[in-house]
Amino acid sequence: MPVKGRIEVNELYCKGCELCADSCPQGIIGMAAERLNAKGYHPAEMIKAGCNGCGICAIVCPEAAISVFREVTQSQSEDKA
Amino acid sequence: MPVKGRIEVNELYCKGCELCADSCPQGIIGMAAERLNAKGYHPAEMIKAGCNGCGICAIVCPEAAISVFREVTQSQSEDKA
Amino acid sequence: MQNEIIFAGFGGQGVLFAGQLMTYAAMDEGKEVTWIPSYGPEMRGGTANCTVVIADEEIGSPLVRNPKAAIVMNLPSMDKYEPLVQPGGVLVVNSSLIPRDAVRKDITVVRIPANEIAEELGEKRMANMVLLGGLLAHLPVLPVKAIEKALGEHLPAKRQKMLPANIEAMKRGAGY
Amino acid sequence: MQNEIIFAGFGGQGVLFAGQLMTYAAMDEGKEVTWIPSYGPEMRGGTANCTVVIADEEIGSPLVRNPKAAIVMNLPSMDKYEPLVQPGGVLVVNSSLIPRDAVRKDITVVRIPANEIAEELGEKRMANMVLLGGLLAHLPVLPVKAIEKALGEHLPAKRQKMLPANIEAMKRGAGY
Amino acid sequence: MAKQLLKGNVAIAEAAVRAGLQAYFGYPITPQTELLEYLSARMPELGRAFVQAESELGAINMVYGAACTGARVMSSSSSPGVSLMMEGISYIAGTELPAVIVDVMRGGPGLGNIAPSQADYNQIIHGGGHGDYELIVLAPANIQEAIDLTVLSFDLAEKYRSIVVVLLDGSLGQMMEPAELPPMKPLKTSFPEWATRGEEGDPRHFLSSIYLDPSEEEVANLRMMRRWQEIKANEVRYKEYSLSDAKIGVIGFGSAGRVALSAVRSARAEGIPVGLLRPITLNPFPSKQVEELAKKVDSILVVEMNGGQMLDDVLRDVNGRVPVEFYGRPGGVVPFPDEILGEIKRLATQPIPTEGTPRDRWLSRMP
Amino acid sequence: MAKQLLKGNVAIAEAAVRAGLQAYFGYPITPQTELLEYLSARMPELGRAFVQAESELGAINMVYGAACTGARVMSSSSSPGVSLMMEGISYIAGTELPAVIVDVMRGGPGLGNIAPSQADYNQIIHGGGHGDYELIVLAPANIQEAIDLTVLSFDLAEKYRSIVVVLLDGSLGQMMEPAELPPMKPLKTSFPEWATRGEEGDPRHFLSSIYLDPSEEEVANLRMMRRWQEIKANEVRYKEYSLSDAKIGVIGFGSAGRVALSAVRSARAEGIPVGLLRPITLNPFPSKQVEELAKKVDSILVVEMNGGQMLDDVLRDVNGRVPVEFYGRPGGVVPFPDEILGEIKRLATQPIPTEGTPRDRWLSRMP
Amino acid sequence: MTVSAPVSEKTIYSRPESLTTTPTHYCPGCTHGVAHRLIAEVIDEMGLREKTIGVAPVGCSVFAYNYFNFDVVQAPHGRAPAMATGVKRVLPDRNVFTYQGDGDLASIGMGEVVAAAARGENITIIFINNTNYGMTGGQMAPTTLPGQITTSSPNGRDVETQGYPVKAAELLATLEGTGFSARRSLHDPKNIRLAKKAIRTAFEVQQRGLGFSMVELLSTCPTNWGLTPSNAQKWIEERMIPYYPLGDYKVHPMLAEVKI
Amino acid sequence: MTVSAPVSEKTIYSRPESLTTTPTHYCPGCTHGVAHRLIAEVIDEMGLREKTIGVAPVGCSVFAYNYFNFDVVQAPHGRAPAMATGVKRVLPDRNVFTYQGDGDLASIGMGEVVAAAARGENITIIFINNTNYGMTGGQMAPTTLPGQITTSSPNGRDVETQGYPVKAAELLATLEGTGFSARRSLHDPKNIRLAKKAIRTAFEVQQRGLGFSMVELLSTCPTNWGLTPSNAQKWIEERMIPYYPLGDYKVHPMLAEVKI
Ligand SMILES: Cc1ncc(C[n+]2csc(CCOP(=O)(O)OP(=O)(O)O)c2C)c(N)n1
Ligand SMILES: Cc1ncc(C[n+]2csc(CCOP(=O)(O)OP(=O)(O)O)c2C)c(N)n1
Ligand code: SF4
Ligand code: SF4
Ligand code: SF4
Ligand code: SF4
Ligand code: SF4
Ligand code: SF4
Ligand SMILES: [Mg+2]
Ligand SMILES: [Mg+2]
Repeated sequence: MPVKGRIEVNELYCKGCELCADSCPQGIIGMAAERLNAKGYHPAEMIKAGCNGCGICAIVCPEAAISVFREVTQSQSEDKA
Repeated sequence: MPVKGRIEVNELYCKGCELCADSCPQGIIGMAAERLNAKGYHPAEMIKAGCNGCGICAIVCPEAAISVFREVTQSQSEDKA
Repeated sequence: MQNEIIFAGFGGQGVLFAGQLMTYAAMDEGKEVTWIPSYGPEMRGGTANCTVVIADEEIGSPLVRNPKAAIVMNLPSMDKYEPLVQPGGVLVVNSSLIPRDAVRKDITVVRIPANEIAEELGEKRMANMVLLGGLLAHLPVLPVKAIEKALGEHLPAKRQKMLPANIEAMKRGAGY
Repeated sequence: MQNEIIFAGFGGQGVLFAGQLMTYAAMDEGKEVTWIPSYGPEMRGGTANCTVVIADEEIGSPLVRNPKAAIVMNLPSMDKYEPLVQPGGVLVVNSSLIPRDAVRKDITVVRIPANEIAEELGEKRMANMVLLGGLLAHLPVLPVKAIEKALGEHLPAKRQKMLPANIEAMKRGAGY
Repeated sequence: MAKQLLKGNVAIAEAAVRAGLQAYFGYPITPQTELLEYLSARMPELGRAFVQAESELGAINMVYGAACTGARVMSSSSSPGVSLMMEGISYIAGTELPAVIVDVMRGGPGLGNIAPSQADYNQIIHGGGHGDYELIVLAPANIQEAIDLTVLSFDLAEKYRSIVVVLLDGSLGQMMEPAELPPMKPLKTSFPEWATRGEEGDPRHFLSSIYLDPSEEEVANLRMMRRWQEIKANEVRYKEYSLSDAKIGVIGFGSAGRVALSAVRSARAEGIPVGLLRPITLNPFPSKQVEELAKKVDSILVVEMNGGQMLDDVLRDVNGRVPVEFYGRPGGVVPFPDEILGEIKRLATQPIPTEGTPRDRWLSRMP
Repeated sequence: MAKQLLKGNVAIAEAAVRAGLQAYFGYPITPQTELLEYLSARMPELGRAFVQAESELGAINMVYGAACTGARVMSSSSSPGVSLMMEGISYIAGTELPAVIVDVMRGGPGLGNIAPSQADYNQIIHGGGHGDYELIVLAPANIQEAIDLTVLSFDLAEKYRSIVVVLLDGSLGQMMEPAELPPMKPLKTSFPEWATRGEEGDPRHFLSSIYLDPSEEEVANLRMMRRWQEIKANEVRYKEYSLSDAKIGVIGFGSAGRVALSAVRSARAEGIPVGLLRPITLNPFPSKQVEELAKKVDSILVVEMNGGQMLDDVLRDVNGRVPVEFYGRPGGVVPFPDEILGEIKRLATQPIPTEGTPRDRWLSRMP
Repeated sequence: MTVSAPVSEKTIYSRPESLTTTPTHYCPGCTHGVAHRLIAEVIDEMGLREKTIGVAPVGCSVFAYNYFNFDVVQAPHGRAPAMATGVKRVLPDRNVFTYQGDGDLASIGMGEVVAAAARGENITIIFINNTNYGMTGGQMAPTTLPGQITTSSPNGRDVETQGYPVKAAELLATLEGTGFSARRSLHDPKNIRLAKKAIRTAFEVQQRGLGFSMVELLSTCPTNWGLTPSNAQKWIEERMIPYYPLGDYKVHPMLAEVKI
Repeated sequence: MTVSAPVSEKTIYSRPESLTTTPTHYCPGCTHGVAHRLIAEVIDEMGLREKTIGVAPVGCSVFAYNYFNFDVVQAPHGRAPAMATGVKRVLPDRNVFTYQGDGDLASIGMGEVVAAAARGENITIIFINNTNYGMTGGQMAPTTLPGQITTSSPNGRDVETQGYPVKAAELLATLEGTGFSARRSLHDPKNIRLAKKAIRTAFEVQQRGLGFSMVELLSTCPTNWGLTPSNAQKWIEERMIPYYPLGDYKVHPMLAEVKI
């Protein structure tokens, strides 16, 4: 079963440039059409499931607005031990 | 019989640097030991015969002080004609 | 006699262009006139504003602390300029983007839903013209015809077909 | 009381060094003193000169138009400074290189074949010391001993062995 | 020609073109950039030389070279860029060449900001470069003046073999006013004798600012100083507003002068006998006019968009005749008319203080 | 320590070393070069930083960077080189950093020559760079003063977060006099809070001259101007010679002041009541002293090795109280005492003219 | 939609400590921000934050001091390498770098950067090549491509009168004092990763005292190019890279053994 | 002894017309004079004397305007290429060249010469590399050899703190606007002949509008090197040439067909 991940977009920094959305292999990022942030941009958000925490969106984000997390399954944590 | 040539050193320019003397293949240039020019240098002069007008001294002279001449023998002038 | 009008809003709302139109019109009317923009930091974006002074004699300062009138197209501009308009002056408010009412009672406040009207007329970017129409209705410093002439001469070629719509926009604004 | 001496000649004749020696000596004698060279064009060669002022009180100008004395080591310097020496002053002439006599009658003129004397003593470069000796004989601003001490302290290490010869040179110069 | 609505920077650029500008060398800097951008299209279109230099240092030395040919040449910049031109300016002045430089001043010192300022008055008027030299400095207060003075600058530069600086602040560069452009002058076809143009048959010339022999340099310096006396005698320009019966004289140039004019009008409306002297040539400075003013008014108010620079020249010329007060806004702030009106009212109603210097008194009044 | 016979350039270099100079950045130029050459051996020998920069432009910006660390830093140059530093100087002033610059002036404008001159007075005192800023300027007249003022310059620079310029002419750089050097100070080990030193645990700092908001720039400008008032109140330095009973006051700085001293002495010997005021701080200028002098003498003679630059500051401070005359030698010429004596005698015997300006009258007397 | 966090998860990426919490003023999608981020990441990873002093230029990145969470000084236009030299000579053990645009480094600042490289000055230069003068509104830069339209090359850069683009990485590689000179691009994830490696290498060169190090980064200017952020990235790939080949132009031999 | 002239003889060499009759101020044996002579010969041979404008630098050759028999202007230290650009842009059909020393071109003037080359400015640069600042008394130049003692590198140039020599011919060859970049030496007759050829080529490049051309000439400074003129020439051969290889570093393809 595929790795599960998620991202958090800090709307303080996001400028809705869409580079993350363009580059997400899973195509699960979109701009919040209805919402504007303080700077007046539609911020990025996850629009569907399927994030595997690959981190590519964070790599392209010019504003360092994205944090990426990955679920740790039992096996993995054992590997650690 | 070897080509004959001669040089004229313009003492207005000569600074007695000896570069011409060093480079003359015939070794016939020396500095006039007894004479000082207006600038206070011992100027270059021909100290013996044998100049063939090769022009090398003029090529190395930093002051463009040397004029070089070469005798034109009959044959040469005929070649010209 | 001298009138000063400040145009203020977001970059892209056409405040500088509206101001220039008025300046051209004033010039054609043989008035003394100055147009001066706020030129921001050496970078993009942010808010924009310009000051237009129209007078009969040589104009001194192109900038004034207290203008006779102001057109405000967004909330920050409203907050900044409402307090500065001269008593008895005119404040034209783009109610489409500015929820709050004006607090001043000593000035004429004209609220116009400029964005809605402009979209009705099929071109968002005409909101500035709607508000300009509103201004001229309450501060008749120039005949509307003069502005229409200026529009004809200075509307970018590719938007010339929008000329009638622009004129209509002013008319609609004048209705408030 | 203030005395000014100009040292002048070709670069390489040691006029600057002779002036400095006198300056060191004056300093050791507790006098106020200044030494100022003519620093020529940003390039080599040409003539060199320096002015030494020795006084009992704070020195004003380090340069003077009319020095009390001048040591001239070549003809151009003679031509330049003979007219400038104060009436009653001293002109020390290197007769080895300067054929002509002085025209001034109101100054003490000392002609010394400095080059010849120096060569006799085995070192062309001591001509300046010969002339310095001549100067001090006719303008006793400083005791010869003071100069000798300065010589001892400032003659370049490699030339220290020449110290006695230099002292001898001054003595010979003093004879004129 | 009919009036057109023109932005200061563009108006100056086109005026220069019509005055016969043959070569322009510049580097981008706000608030001057539109001038360069306009010429980047206009000059090539006319087959004339336009070079965006590697820097202002490059630009001023390209101007130096081009000026040696006797052609009409110009550069433009703003405060930090102009500071980089100081060596070149001193060389051009020392070589006695005609050239025009437009300086659209911004807030400083250092990087500062890009807002309108007059804080480079001293740099431009009192020699930012080394050595004894003077620059002719013209200070327009509106777009029409900017055009007219730009044209004049080329004529003065050639007449006196001098650098002419058109000195304005950022707001004049950025604002629009109706103004009339002059007709197009043809490019020069005859050139001064001294020009180095590599012309067949011409005697060879060289141009340099070097005078290795100080006495020769002194002769050159004196020649230039005497030429300057001539300039001072012939070229002083200024404008007076309601000074005839004034008891208070306001002095300000450029935008500060404009703002002061508004204040003077309001004050007059309130019956205060005040007038304005607006220097147009900052160098030569209208010393005589300031002196005359000092003889008839009771007090003088100097207004600048800086910390008090022209003030010193006014004090020198007032020479103690009447008290002088100063009001300035440094750092890129443009004063509003009401601030100056307040100062005028103070002078009209309160005894004029005399202790301390005008600058000290101003500082004590500032927040 | 005993006196040594020292050349001006070398004396200044060693004095700086003993004052704790940690980094020097410079570029060769006559008549300053010995200073750089001396430090090229001395600094490495002490394990301190010496860099022969690519240019004066590079040098002043290296100084800028080094000054950000709070260390004692210096550069030195001569007229054309100093002109290239104007942008950097304005930035350093705008960032309020301490730094020392030695300027050994030569004849100009342009390439000019390498002879002694004072023609950069205006450039250094009245802001050669852009914007409102002031530099502390110290003008030695002999080698001992050059040493003492060099040491002082570092202290003043740090006390007021200011650039201090040691301003002298080529002859002072080249001449030798007996003088005493100060003892060696250790290098600094504690640094101001504002310094950017990348120290573990320090809060992060940044240093810049940018104030994008004009009102913030105005606050910074006013802060610096008020600091300048403090400097003007505390740091004025000058020397007076036989002024007590003088009826004629001579004013001159540096070498011109020295030459004037000789003339004053000769005049006194002839019974002329004349004295000398020699400003040591050219900025802050001894305005009070000039004012006091103007109150007690009948006339003032300003002597400079230029075309009359400090003259304007004297005129401002004399403020019309007494007539002022000027005598100068521009272009690298050093006046002889007898020339100045002649001027003093003229003032003592003939009525002082009042028409025209002192500069105009001087030019009319010059060949 | 949002996904609730699982019981246990690990952080793959979070904002680096060497960036402050101040949002940038850069236009949306401008890769100046990516360059800032990479520098911050590298400095975090090398543990140099507390001993780093950055030198900001004049250009859109003039405010870099607001974004970097370490000491920063700000240089006159083009003079950053000289200013960095001043800092480095007083504090030789600190990590000193400049951040410069193409107008700043390749036009007005060419003299200073070449001299710093020739001196083998132990500093690092991060060079942002966006083919124009961003801050002043998009004028031609030395790096502007032939035929490219800018506000001061309105008919497209004419190489006959306006010259040819300057290739800084190649030019600086010719100087003996240069320990590392490379060109990378910021237009996609793969290249961004490679850019970060190069930045790491540059700082390693400085830490090892191997001389002058420079990384040229091809960067977008969507605003002045008149392109969307993603089209701007394509423009780099299609237009810039062919003219500005990516790669290492000078690598100090002693770098072989450096593992990154 | 003197030889009386024969009845008929032809002149093999005489002072070129492009030199004035003013004796130079150069030190005895200084090859600045040779460089002047070669330029004058080439300009005579190309018949360009009356349409040439030279730009003199600040350096020992500051007085070049006294020696060249055509129009000359004199630039601030290092700015000759900018000044030449100004002249050339106004008078594109004239022959414009600068004559610059190594302090002038490779130190303070690096920015201007690189920019001129990048612009492909149609001017010629004659660059005199004598490894020091001659005029100011022999300080270190960017071209000073490692370990070489000068008045500002009294312990010999330490490459660690004072950097490495700049190789101008190689550096300028990297720029696309450069049509010709070569290095020659003035230390013996053979090389002097080759130097003259290169100068000719450089002017041909300009005449054909092929862009920026530069000839670097290794030149002696007997005075500051403390050597006799002839030993100074040996020093070039033994010390300089190994470090500064002679040769062509950039040759415009269209030069192939140019016969000189
Ligand atoms: C001496 C000087 N000249 C010009 C300017 C104006 N200026 C500010 S930024 C800039 C160019 C910036 O372009 P670049 O270096 O490419 O940086 P970018 O904005 O593209 O990142 C210029 C010319 C200045 N501030 N100082
Ligand atoms: C701005 C400026 N800085 C410094 C100088 C002093 N200066 C005159 S010539 C020179 C160096 C000349 O050396 P180089 O260019 O190698 O020419 P060379 O004399 O060796 O032929 C310097 C530094 C100056 N005149 N102007
Ligand atoms: S890349 Fe970053 S700034 Fe752009 S939209 Fe995504 S999160 Fe926002
Ligand atoms: S971490 Fe990978 S999968 Fe998840 S959103 Fe970002 S790019 Fe898409
Ligand atoms: S080379 Fe020329 S200058 Fe030297 S000695 Fe011979 S002739 Fe005289
Ligand atoms: S021409 Fe040749 S042979 Fe004759 S002197 Fe000159 S070098 Fe010697
Ligand atoms: S102007 Fe260009 S470089 Fe500057 S911030 Fe905007 S996109 Fe980036
Ligand atoms: S100092 Fe050197 S370069 Fe200058 S003239 Fe003398 S030998 Fe030639
Ligand atoms: Mg850029
Ligand atoms: Mg050299």
